[in-house]
Amino acid sequence: MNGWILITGILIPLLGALLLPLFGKLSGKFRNIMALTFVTTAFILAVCALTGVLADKPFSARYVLPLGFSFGFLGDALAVFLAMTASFVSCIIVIYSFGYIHEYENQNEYYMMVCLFVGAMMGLVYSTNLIAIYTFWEISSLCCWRLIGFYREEITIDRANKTFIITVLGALIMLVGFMGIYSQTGTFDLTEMKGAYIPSWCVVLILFGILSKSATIPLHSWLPDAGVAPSPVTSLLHAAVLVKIGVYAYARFFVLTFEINEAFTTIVPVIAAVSALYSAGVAFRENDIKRVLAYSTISQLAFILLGLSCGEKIGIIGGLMYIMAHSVAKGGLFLCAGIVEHNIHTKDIRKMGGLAKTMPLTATAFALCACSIMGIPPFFGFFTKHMVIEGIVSSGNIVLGVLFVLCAVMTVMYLIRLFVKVFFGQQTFSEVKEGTPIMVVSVLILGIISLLLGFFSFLPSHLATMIWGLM
Amino acid sequence: MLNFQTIMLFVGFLMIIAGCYCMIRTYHMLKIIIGIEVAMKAVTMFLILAGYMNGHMGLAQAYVITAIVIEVIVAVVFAGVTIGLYKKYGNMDIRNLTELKG
Amino acid sequence: MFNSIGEFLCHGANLIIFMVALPAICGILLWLFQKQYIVKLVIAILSSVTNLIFALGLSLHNEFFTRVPYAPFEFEFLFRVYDLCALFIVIAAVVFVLITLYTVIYSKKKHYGGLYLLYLYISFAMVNGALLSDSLGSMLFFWEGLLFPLFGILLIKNNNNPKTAVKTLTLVGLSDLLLMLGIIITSHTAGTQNLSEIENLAISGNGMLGFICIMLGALGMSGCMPFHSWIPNASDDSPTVFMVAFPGALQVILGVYLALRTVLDIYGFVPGSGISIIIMALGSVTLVFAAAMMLIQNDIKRLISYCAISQLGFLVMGIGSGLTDGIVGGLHSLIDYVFYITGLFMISGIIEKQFGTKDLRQLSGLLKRIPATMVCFIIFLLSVVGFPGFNGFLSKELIFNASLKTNVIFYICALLGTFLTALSFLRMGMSLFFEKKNAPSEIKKESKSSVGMLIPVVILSSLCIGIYSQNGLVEYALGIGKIAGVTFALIVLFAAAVLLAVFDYIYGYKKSGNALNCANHIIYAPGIKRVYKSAEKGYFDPYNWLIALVGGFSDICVRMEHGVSWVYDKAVPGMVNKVGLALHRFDNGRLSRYLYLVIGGLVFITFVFIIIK
Amino acid sequence: MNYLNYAGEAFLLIPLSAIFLNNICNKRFIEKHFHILTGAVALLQMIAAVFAFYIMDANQMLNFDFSVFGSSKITGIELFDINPVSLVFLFCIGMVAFVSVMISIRTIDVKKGSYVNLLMTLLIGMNGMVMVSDLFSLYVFLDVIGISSFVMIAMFRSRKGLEGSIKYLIISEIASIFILMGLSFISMKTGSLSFKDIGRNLLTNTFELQTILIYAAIILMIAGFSIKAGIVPFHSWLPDAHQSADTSISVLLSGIVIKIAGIYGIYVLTNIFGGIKAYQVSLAGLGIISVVVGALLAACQSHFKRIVAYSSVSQMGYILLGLSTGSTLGIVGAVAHVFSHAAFKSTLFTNAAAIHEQTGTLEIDEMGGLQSRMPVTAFSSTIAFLSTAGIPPFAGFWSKLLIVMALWGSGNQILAGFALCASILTSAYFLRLQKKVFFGKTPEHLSSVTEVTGSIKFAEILLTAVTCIVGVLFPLIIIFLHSRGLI
Amino acid sequence: MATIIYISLAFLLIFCVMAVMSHSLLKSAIYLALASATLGVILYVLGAYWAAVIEVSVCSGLITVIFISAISLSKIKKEEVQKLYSDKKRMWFLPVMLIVVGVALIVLALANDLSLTNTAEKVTEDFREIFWNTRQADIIGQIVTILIGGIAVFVLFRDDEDKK
Repeated sequence: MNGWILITGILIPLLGALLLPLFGKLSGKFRNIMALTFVTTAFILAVCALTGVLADKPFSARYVLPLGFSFGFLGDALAVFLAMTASFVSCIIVIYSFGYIHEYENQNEYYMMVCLFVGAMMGLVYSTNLIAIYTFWEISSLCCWRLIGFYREEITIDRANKTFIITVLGALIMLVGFMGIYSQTGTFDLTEMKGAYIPSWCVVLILFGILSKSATIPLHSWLPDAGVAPSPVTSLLHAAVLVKIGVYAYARFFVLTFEINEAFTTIVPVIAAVSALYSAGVAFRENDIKRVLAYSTISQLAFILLGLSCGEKIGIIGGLMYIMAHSVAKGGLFLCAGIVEHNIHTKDIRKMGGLAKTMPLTATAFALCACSIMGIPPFFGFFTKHMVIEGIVSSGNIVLGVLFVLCAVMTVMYLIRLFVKVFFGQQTFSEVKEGTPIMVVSVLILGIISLLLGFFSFLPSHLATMIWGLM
Repeated sequence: MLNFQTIMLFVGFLMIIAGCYCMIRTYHMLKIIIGIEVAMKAVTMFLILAGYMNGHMGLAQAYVITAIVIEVIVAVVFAGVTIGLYKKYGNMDIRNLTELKG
Repeated sequence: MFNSIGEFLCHGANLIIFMVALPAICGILLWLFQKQYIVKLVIAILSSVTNLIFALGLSLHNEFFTRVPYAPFEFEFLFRVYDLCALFIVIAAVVFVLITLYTVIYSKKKHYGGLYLLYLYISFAMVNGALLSDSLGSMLFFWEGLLFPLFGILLIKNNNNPKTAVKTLTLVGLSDLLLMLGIIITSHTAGTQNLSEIENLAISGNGMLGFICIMLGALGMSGCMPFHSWIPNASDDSPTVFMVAFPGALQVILGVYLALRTVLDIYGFVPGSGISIIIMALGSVTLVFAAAMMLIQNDIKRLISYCAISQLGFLVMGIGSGLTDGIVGGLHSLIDYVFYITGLFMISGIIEKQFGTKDLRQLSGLLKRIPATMVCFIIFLLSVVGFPGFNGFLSKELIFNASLKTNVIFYICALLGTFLTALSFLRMGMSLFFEKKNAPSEIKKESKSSVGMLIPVVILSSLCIGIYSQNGLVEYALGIGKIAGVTFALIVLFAAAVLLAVFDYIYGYKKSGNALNCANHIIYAPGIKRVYKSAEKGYFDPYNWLIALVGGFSDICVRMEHGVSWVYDKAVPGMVNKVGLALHRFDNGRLSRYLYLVIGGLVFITFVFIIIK
Repeated sequence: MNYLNYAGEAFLLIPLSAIFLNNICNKRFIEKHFHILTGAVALLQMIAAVFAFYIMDANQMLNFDFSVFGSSKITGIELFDINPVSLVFLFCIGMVAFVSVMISIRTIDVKKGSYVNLLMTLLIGMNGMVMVSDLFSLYVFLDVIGISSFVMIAMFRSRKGLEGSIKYLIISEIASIFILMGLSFISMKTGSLSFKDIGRNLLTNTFELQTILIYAAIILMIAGFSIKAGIVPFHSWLPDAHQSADTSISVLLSGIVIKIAGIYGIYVLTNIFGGIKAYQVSLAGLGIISVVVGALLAACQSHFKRIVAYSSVSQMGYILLGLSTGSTLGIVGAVAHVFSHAAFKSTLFTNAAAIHEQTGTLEIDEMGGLQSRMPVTAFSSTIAFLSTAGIPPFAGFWSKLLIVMALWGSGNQILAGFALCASILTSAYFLRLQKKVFFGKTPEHLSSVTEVTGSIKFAEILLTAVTCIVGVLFPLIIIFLHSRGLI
Repeated sequence: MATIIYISLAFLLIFCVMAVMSHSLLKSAIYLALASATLGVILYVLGAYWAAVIEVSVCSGLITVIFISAISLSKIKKEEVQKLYSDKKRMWFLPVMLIVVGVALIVLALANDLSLTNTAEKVTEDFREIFWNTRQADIIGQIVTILIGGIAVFVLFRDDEDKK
């Protein structure tokens, strides 16, 4: 019963977040360091929890309450996997923020929300209770509402509101699904309903929530619009934490816990395929650097969803690893985009060009991350993409496999288009300098990690295989 | 066979209809309180009728007296508010009162 | 010695360390020492020679397996050395020695030299890995690994105009992803990823899709027809050394290797079947089209790149026939191809470096200036055309045989290709070396020594003469019986085609008075002219088709996205707002309306009571 | 038991004595220190409620009957009754009254004495209403509440105040007539109107006029209490009255009066007639209509307090839905929602007071960008909004969840799902409010606005803390309720 | 007894309708007072003596006074009132409705044989005892109500400090 590690891992960022504005009143630097400390603590504790997983004695804590409520925390392989990924990328993002955010107002709130966000993510992945999951889910919506509206302009607020409405509506509908499960099983505790068969309408309702959170067609509209937020925020949202919540929930509910109708192993991949192709198509025509990346996120999330939903071992493992690959690489891409945007004050890629000369390190990091997303070996993305497509093909659905290969082709095309338009071609901004060292270093770290993970892909694979073992 | 209790009930109904009708249709604020009073008369009658029927006439009288006291106070407050409004608007037309809407 | 090296390599991870990691590490070293020319040269020679020795060692050793344990789930790094792949490794190693040498000298003072060498070495590591892989997954890993260096190299010199790089990456990426799909489907149908366990899968249903995807991927990597169009573009604006190494050698080796494996063992390929006809048609179209395009090129490198494409067509025809003759011919052809195309690209590099231009219209009368180069050039030329006594002869004849056996149309195409190739080489060679039209002053003065660069060219040209009959080698590699002999009649027909080219050249030369315009009577022939025009405009460029297709799809998606955004941003909020406003207007502040509402509510409740009761 | 008796009497006698104190003392003195007097009363009320709750819990009592002057012990009829539910209501009354006092320190400049008097009478009315054990007394106190409210709204004799007051008065009187009619119909069959004597046994299935009249009485009483609670379609007076009154008064009206006058009445009805199918259906129907229509109406208002008032309409719908189940869980959920609504609605009205004090307006179109200028207000309003919208982990979420669970359990799955999803409308109108008031550009005339200070700020922080803490500790409350066998 | 009640009920209804329909407020108030008095008669006949006294004195007395004072405070001309409010015109539908509803009620009652019957025997109880002993809550409520009435008069009718 080492559950206290998990609880600490949740509470430190959550409660720490509330303290940050106070720290901010004392000193900005102190606040920044404390924010980093809290997030890093979450990461370290997740690594601690990993030891429990490796020793096959996952940390857990559970307090049963009446009415099927409970406080349950479990650091199993899936939870630790996601916790580590999310908190690590968040660490990098916080470091990056030191360079990015320091000139804006509302920094107190910013760091508070980021910390809260990480705490919510930790809580979400460790919790085994549907209500707790819903709670943390909504906290994350709340954080993303404040963070997207960071600039406090008319348009950003509208977009933030849109995000909030869509994700909260999704969550509410999901909660209705939870109620359905509750009426079936009489409890909200996931550990107690392992293997329970739940009716299809509940699955559909819960899927609605998941899809709205992980921005899948037709509930994706908020995600590209959320690009108005500061770049570290978009990175946090689109790459590291927010959208991963949806796929995590899918993995937790429909892969690990519930028995669902066989038909969903076809329906969900079809949705994913439509989502992937469609958003890739839009990404190819977009001219806003962040929107391209956002549509790319939608497309890549469909890959993850595909892997998780195809029902084959290799697909599920691939999908889980894809989460990690995408977190790291897309996080890096957004941060790179942030550096570019921060330095040249535009997001329109038609106005950019030739930046590789002035900001070579950013360009390198961007290239490294983009290669991972495109699925070029030896980057990590290659393995995951391969495994996911192999998963859908092994489930006998070759047509979808073909569609996803086409989508991968389009991924290559739009990312290359973006990369080349921004960093190559005619130089339009000659006076631009490289971003501040702290920002560049953080994106380089992410780029290099997505390369290194390619060489050490057996490590996450091992963990992902353990997740499969939970079934 | 209709007995007088039933007829009283029906007359009460009609009085309440008359009161409500007055409240809805009239434009004059004081007329509205007359509508209310008319309806209250019916209610008073009902209370006593109930007392007559269940035998607890004392209790019914207690009710009625309390109700009447309240009725009076309501009339006072109503008159006060009405006069306040009269001072503002110069008449007692309920149609003036559309500042708060939507 | 070689055997002991083989022994050493077959233990555990040594194979991957020495065949894959060594080139990669050497590449990094070269990058680090990019300023020191001598060190660079030494490292390059040492590493490439070491690699060659290891490759020879492997090829002489018996067949064996090695598994590297560090791989993700169900993704095996499994290596196997056996005859065919040993042969390819040796070929690659040989070419690599020459390419390295040439490259180091070529990029002596260029700022990008170090980075270029890094990419080259990484690519080579990938090629080695792909050739040695026994599991389809790991092959794909190394195969696609080429993409990144490829893209990087193309960007080196073209910061401002990265179109070629994009095109290359798109087309090669497309073929690679198709390969991925093919591999996934294949391993799914076979139930295993290991090449050594897969044998003669049926080409039907899923197998058909898998086969097509793998073949497209393999041929696409080597630059066959639907994926060819980046090569001429690359020849325009990438360093010559790139052309030498990638389209000239490494990619073709990889592509043909996989195509051969697919046809030979993975799938039960039946000669003369529909799929075979399709592949051969692909090959012949590539052959004829690219050869025809050669006629109008005024750029040496561009011409050679089309030549490379058209020669690839031969290979594809040979392999696609599925007949012993064709496959042996194809394999021969590959070896020849690697030698002469690499040589030709090297020569174009020498010319470009020495005279500062690669435009045929500006270059002429080089006979006296670079006689040694010219000799090599002529050797390569004869080899390409397939003159007896030179390397190309046997392989061409075998492919002719195979194509005639399959269908006479393919044979005619092959002849046509030979004719066009010969004609355009006559055109180029004559205008380059023998014509004396332009004043020499227009050409840049000969720059300094290029002797070092000439060494690999000379070696290659000597190889082109020397080992034209590698019969034994190929048979050893493929393990198949004796091939049918060369028919006399076919040689005559072949000679007729070549002669026709000569006559046509003379006719054209007379007519236009200019070697470069010698083919104008063909180019401007009615009907054909239009074809050329549209080819110039890029109508035949599959990349443009792809972009148009994707663009069209994107446009549809963007339209739909606007619709979706409208729903979210306007429609739903608008609807809520409208309902709200309607309710808002209903509440007009009149007391009577309030009272009516009260009565309405009372009626509602009564209604509920009446209904439920 | 004596202590309980004292506590019960305190709820009536403390405000009563406060009135005397207020009118006896020097006028100037009392105007200066009126907040101490009223604040003390409110605090005492809260303390007494907690104290009584503690004693009842310690003795495991579910209700306690008493009478004020002790004389009726001779006849053996106890006139007042306190139970855990009424104690929760009493606590809420104290809390909201306290907030009202906090606000009034800043907003009320004249007629402070009258404010104190009326607040005390209102308190007596509300306390009496939740403690009585007889339907007629319920009605009496209902009218006490009503009349106090009318006067309070009209107190400053502004046009709007008078208008809101008269509209409230007229519609409220109709409610009184309905309720009295209902009472008389019921008492035609029973001799007494005490809760104990009325039950389902009234409804024999014979088709006789008395039985029909009982049904009519139920209908009339639902309608009457719905008017008091501001349920759609009886809601029209509510936004008018709440908007027009002074903020310290609207917080009372919206925060507690509609709940005591309306919801508590319906709660009493539910205890008596809760098992009747038609009763449940009509409550559920009214509830869901309120939830949706209230939210839709709130979405297109331009006055801060009016939005919040319509939000009350919407939230009352949820409470009604909870009561419509008739199950213990539903009632617990409804009572919980009463509490959480009292907390977050008071917060919102406190915000309104703060904004009105600092900017001089409550038209949201004239505001903008106040978040950086009034951070505490912005923060507390955000928390309140999240609680209203049912976003965990705030108090509003739990009560809403309990209501939905009860609805689900009673077989109204579709209704439950719909009610849950309808809270997105709540989010929608509050997001609009937040956007217009706290975000965006600050207009010129508001550029010098600063954060409100003093009692309003204190109240904001206090209420926010209550919302958060209750939300976070709600599982403990569930454990407690479970251990007492309530759910 | 029944006869008196029937007659009084008829008068009561007529007075009420007249009070509603009269175009003069003063007349309305007087009709209302008359209705109260008639109600007092009914109450008396039924045996509610105390209630009857209070009804007559308070309702037909006090409330009429309040009305008349309110009417006199609003100094609008009679003609103007009629023109402005035209109550008579607006109320013409009322008698028709009442007759229809009344007939319908009677028909319904007769058709379904519905009638009210006494549910219990009359209990002899002293009104005063009941009122003071068992209706304490009501008494408190009444006291407070009257208190509010006083405050209301103080707050609403005083002319000084008009604006906040």
